[in-house]
Amino acid sequence: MDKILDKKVINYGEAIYEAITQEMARDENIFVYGLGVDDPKGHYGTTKDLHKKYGKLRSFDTPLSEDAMTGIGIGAALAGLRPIYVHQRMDFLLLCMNQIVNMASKIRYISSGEHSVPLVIRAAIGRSWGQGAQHSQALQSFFMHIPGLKVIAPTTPHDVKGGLIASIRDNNPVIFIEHRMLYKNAGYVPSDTYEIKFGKGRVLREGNDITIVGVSHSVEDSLRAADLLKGVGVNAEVIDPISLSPIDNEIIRDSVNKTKKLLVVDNGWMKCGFSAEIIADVATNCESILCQRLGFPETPCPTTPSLEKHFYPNPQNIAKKANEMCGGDSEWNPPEVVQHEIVSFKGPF
Amino acid sequence: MDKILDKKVINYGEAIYEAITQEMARDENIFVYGLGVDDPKGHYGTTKDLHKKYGKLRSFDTPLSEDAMTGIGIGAALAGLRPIYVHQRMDFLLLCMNQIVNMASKIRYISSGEHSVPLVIRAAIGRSWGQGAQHSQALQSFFMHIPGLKVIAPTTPHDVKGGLIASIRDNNPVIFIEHRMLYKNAGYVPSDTYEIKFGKGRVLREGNDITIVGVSHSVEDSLRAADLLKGVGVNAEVIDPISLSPIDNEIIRDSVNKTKKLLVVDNGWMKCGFSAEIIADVATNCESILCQRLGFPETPCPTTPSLEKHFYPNPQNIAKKANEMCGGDSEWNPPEVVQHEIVSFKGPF
Amino acid sequence: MNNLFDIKKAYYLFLLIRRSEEKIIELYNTDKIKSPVHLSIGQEAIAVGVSLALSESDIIFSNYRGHAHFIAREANLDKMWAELYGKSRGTARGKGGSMHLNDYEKNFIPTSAIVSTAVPEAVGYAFALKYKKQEGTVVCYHGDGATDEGVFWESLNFASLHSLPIIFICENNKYAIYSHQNTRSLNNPIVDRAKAFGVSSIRISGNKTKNFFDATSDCIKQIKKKSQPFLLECMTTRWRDHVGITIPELSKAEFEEIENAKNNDDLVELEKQLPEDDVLIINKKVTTEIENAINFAESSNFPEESELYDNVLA
Amino acid sequence: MNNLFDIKKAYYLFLLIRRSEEKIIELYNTDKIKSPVHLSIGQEAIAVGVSLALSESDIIFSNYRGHAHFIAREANLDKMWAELYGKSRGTARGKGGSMHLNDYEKNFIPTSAIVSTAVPEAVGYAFALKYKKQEGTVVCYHGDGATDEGVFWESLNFASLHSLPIIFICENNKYAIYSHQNTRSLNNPIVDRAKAFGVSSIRISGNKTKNFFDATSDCIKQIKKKSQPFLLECMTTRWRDHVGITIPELSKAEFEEIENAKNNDDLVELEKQLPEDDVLIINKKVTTEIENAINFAESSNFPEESELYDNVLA
Ligand SMILES: Cc1ncc(C[n+]2csc(CCOP(=O)(O)OP(=O)(O)O)c2C)c(N)n1
Ligand SMILES: Cc1ncc(C[n+]2csc(CCOP(=O)(O)OP(=O)(O)O)c2C)c(N)n1
Ligand SMILES: [Mg+2]
Ligand SMILES: [Mg+2]
Repeated sequence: MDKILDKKVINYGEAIYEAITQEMARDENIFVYGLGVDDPKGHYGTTKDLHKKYGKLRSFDTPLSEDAMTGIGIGAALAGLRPIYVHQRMDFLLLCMNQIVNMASKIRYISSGEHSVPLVIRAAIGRSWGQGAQHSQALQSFFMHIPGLKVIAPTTPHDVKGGLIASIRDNNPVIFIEHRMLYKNAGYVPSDTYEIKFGKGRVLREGNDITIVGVSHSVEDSLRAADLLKGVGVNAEVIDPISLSPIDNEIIRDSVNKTKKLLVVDNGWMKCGFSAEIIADVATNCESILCQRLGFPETPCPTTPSLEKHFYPNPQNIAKKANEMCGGDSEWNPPEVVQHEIVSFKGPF
Repeated sequence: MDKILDKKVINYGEAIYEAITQEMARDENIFVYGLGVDDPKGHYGTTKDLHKKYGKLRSFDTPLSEDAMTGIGIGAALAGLRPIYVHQRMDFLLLCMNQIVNMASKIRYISSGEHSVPLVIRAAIGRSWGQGAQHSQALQSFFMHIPGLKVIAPTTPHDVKGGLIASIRDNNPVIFIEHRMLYKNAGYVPSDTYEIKFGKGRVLREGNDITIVGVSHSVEDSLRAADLLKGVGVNAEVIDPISLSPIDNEIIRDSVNKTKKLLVVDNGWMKCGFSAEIIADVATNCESILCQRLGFPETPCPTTPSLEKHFYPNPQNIAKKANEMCGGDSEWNPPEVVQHEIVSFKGPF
Repeated sequence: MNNLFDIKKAYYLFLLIRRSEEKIIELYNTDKIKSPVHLSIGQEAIAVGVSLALSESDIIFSNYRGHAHFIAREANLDKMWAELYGKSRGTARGKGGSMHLNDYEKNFIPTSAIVSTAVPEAVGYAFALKYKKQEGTVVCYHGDGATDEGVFWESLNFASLHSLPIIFICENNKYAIYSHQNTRSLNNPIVDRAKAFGVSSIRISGNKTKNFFDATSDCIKQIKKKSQPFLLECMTTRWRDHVGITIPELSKAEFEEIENAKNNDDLVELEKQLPEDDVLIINKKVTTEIENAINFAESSNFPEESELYDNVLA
Repeated sequence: MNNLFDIKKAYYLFLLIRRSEEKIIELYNTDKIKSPVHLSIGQEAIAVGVSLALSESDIIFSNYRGHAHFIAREANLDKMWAELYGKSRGTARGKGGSMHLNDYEKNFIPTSAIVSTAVPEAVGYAFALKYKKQEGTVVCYHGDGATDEGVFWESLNFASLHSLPIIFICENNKYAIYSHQNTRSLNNPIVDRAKAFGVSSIRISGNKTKNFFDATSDCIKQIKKKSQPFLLECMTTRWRDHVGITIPELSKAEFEEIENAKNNDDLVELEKQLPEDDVLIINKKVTTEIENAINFAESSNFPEESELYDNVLA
């Protein structure tokens, strides 16, 4: 799996694996731990058999003690190691908030820069197959809120590899947000190691009529919505901020100054969420921009498919909202778009 | 302390005490617990001697086990009790996030409404006397983000009494946010019990030139800023939302539709914070409003007074920013205003 | 509280659990059940033994692996199946799935999918019973993995400090997903830890319904005399994967353990102790009840879009 | 590692702590120190005894009640005082205060003001030492109240599971603020709990520097032979309020306990064992060092506004 070619098409999960294994080969201070990292499934293959390759000290399973295990990562980082702590679901980070917010984000500050905490916390957002109230939360805004943390949520295989390498090499605590509907997405990925920059977003598709900003999996749906919009003559510009903290406000401001319209498609609840922040920045820094947002409705996530489909924004309602903002026909009903990563997903979890 | 007159001037801390003792007398299912609630200081007097008055079962100290103690409150609430859990600092809620977010906010939902969780979690925001990085955080946005929670942050003695009574009687988990610089503030408070409504804000001062929205202690400073602005001919309208979730977006929208200018003075970090939410709502629902925000800079809170004074928004810089937004002289330097609750505060904590 | 072990009832409940979960396995590949299922096959004896010792006024806290606890409590099977199907006649009107079963009438509290997270709730409920001087004991099912969480020990500490009427039923199947107990703690028996936290504890080996029944009955008897917490570490074996319907990828030794457990299946032992007629009748009853439940689920509607916002706030 | 108890040094460090904190008391009402101070007066013997047993390569984790640990480690007293004053030459350039002392050179890790929160960090550091095959033992000071937190037990479990080189120094002053241990747990000694979590533990009564020294030396010796965690439950008495400089509002019995402790002050005992000349010299040295430190603090500037954003991110 380690053969280095110049480039190849691999999927998001494989790109994560590649980032980790290449970095572990480079720096023996890097270790990977978390529930099930060494189990036969290896967290969607992203940590599979690392313990066989690098030894049990460098990739190990843990007791279910998320709170302490976070502190243990911080302590190891203080001692010069570079831990990567893996979580099967972002919801489990709720057990780690004290360590992340009260400790990881503040140790550098209270030691006037003498210590730093190069800890990467990987966490996957759940969706589908009845994840429901406690396995589907997308809590990026919690971490964006806290100074002293970096937050990144790459969408493509390219960015997830470069983003993870950048996170591992960064000397700050990084919350690295994955999405389980992205693991199978394939794309071109350089075989060598490379970093993508924190604080740099990407225009994934250019357009003059409206700016659509997604985050994590909702970037995918925003791109699909842009296709739908094309069909009614609306050219949407789609932006993936990739890095959420620091965030590339400039790329969004530049775009909305051109399109004069901003639709933020959140991948979480909206109140005090990612979308609130993007809109607040634009509202305070740009003039006369029509702003709207879509995101999770103000309810926990239902398990039944009949309601789950109304819980998440989808390509059609993104397109519909954007079209309305552009003065299009409010009666327009965009055609169904297949979200292959979602319909093809079978449990059991 | 229990003599009922029609009205009287008492302070914020006394108003909290009065709400609790009156409610405890009314309903024996109410109990109060938390670190130090029965100690000689009784949490700024708000819980003082309740254990003597109502017995040790109804007001008790706990082991330092914030995570379990939250769950224990939830469990007691499921059984029909009405617990009030008291925290000396809001920062300690970071140990309780799993219980609050994964459990309290979702049990009603996953039981299709058969269960409810009438739990009140009181938490004080710290400030002054070197509270620093871990004792000064104002994390309201975390709770505003989560469906299934109510959040309230009263500013006046009147509202804190009515707000606490409303919270105790509410059948949902309520995050009740206090501020330690407010406990000594005095005001007119009815002696009887009464509730203030969730989701209803208050215009504390009317004006046509600009809308200033504060939250918790920053409402005080916003009022002081309004005084300063008066001196340069600017009439600010100051709004205290009181209830943060649900929040009275209407009262803010109505005001900004009149003033066309909105300055949100946050009492916490701004990214994905309270101020982001207020501005995002206005930006998506009102037209052509000039929006700005002030809040904590993106850093942990320093302990030294020389930097702490630059950490918090203050009446002068609120007034200055508002004046600028109203086209006033950007060179204006408002006179110093004494924040008596802050300068008079002596430690040791 | 029951002192007499009712073999017939035990067999019936055991069978109802086993056949229900086998039915889930049978149907799972049709994708009708779009919910993570954590099967109890192999572990049923605990739920059955414990439940038979309880009274109506007792309170049950369980977890994502809750089918057995739910069924053994004689909670509403129809609603459980409807919930697995995501239908509006389910225990959470389709919004909770297998990991969040509940039955208000049976004092079966909505379960949590976050490990150990309902343990303090159970203690809080027991506190409320004592506070209100109300009859009843709380039963809190949890796994061995749950004891890795700090909140578990905070909860036990509070339960012993306040002498609360609660029985922690530790279903020790030795695994948390694929992680064996030995990789999670150093040879320190859970019962010893619990004792150090002031909770009387015993380990029950053999995975036999009757033993779990006896131990639970005994705890309840003692709690009635004097309110206090207990922990029963119930040794057992899970035959299937942690989640889903597959067979776990384990080492040879571990496979043998499962084979061994299968050869000591208490369902078979219970059956042996009953007259053939009873066995036939019970089997028929079980088949019918499951069929009815599935029909109930199949014939129920999915919730409407209008229900999306229901029951978020009171 | 030191095997010989150096009374002179012990007396010096003890006195330096005692006089420093007495100076804080003296100055506190001037409001020059605008920082919550958690005094160690009465508890100094632990910090002194433990520190004397350590080597340079050992690592110290402490907490908000950290003056004694900091001074006993011979960390930078000038910087500590500047930090109390909120000055830019302080240990955190004035941004941390008394609750967040640190000294990089002395391996004195920045302390936390959230109870028990640095305990897993200490374990993680010990893990790193083992990982890197680096010499050294981690010492983790914490209070009795810290053992109420679940994370404490999660941390001990991990330390024993991985046989890490760490000594947990439990400063048991019996109180968490005003809460006596009896109101927080049911008569279950901390050492028993720690043992159940696989950590060898002993309780040390009497509050004597030498005893703490001996016990720590012994642990270090054993750790050098075989990496493993220890817990020392060090019984002690805090003479002042939890925070600030006042005398606690306690019951009569509790007052008597404090009076008793004062009559057994190990500072006095140590002094008795030294020649008068040494005592004089040490007293002078201590006075000078504290005076110098206060001058250092007084003459230092407050940080400038431009420093507000410094050191948030690397
Ligand atoms: C806090 C938390 N961490 C991790 C998980 C993922 N997870 C679900 S079940 C489980 C294993 C729990 O093991 P145990 O308590 O022994 O119960 P069992 O599944 O064996 O019945 C894990 C790790 C979770 N749901 N919650
Ligand atoms: C998580 C948390 N909860 C509560 C507090 C408030 N608090 C500060 S110190 C303390 C008492 C701790 O007692 P102990 O661990 O015995 O240490 P001691 O102060 O006696 O040295 C408490 C409750 C806190 N800082 N952190
Ligand atoms: Mg298990
Ligand atoms: Mg103590």
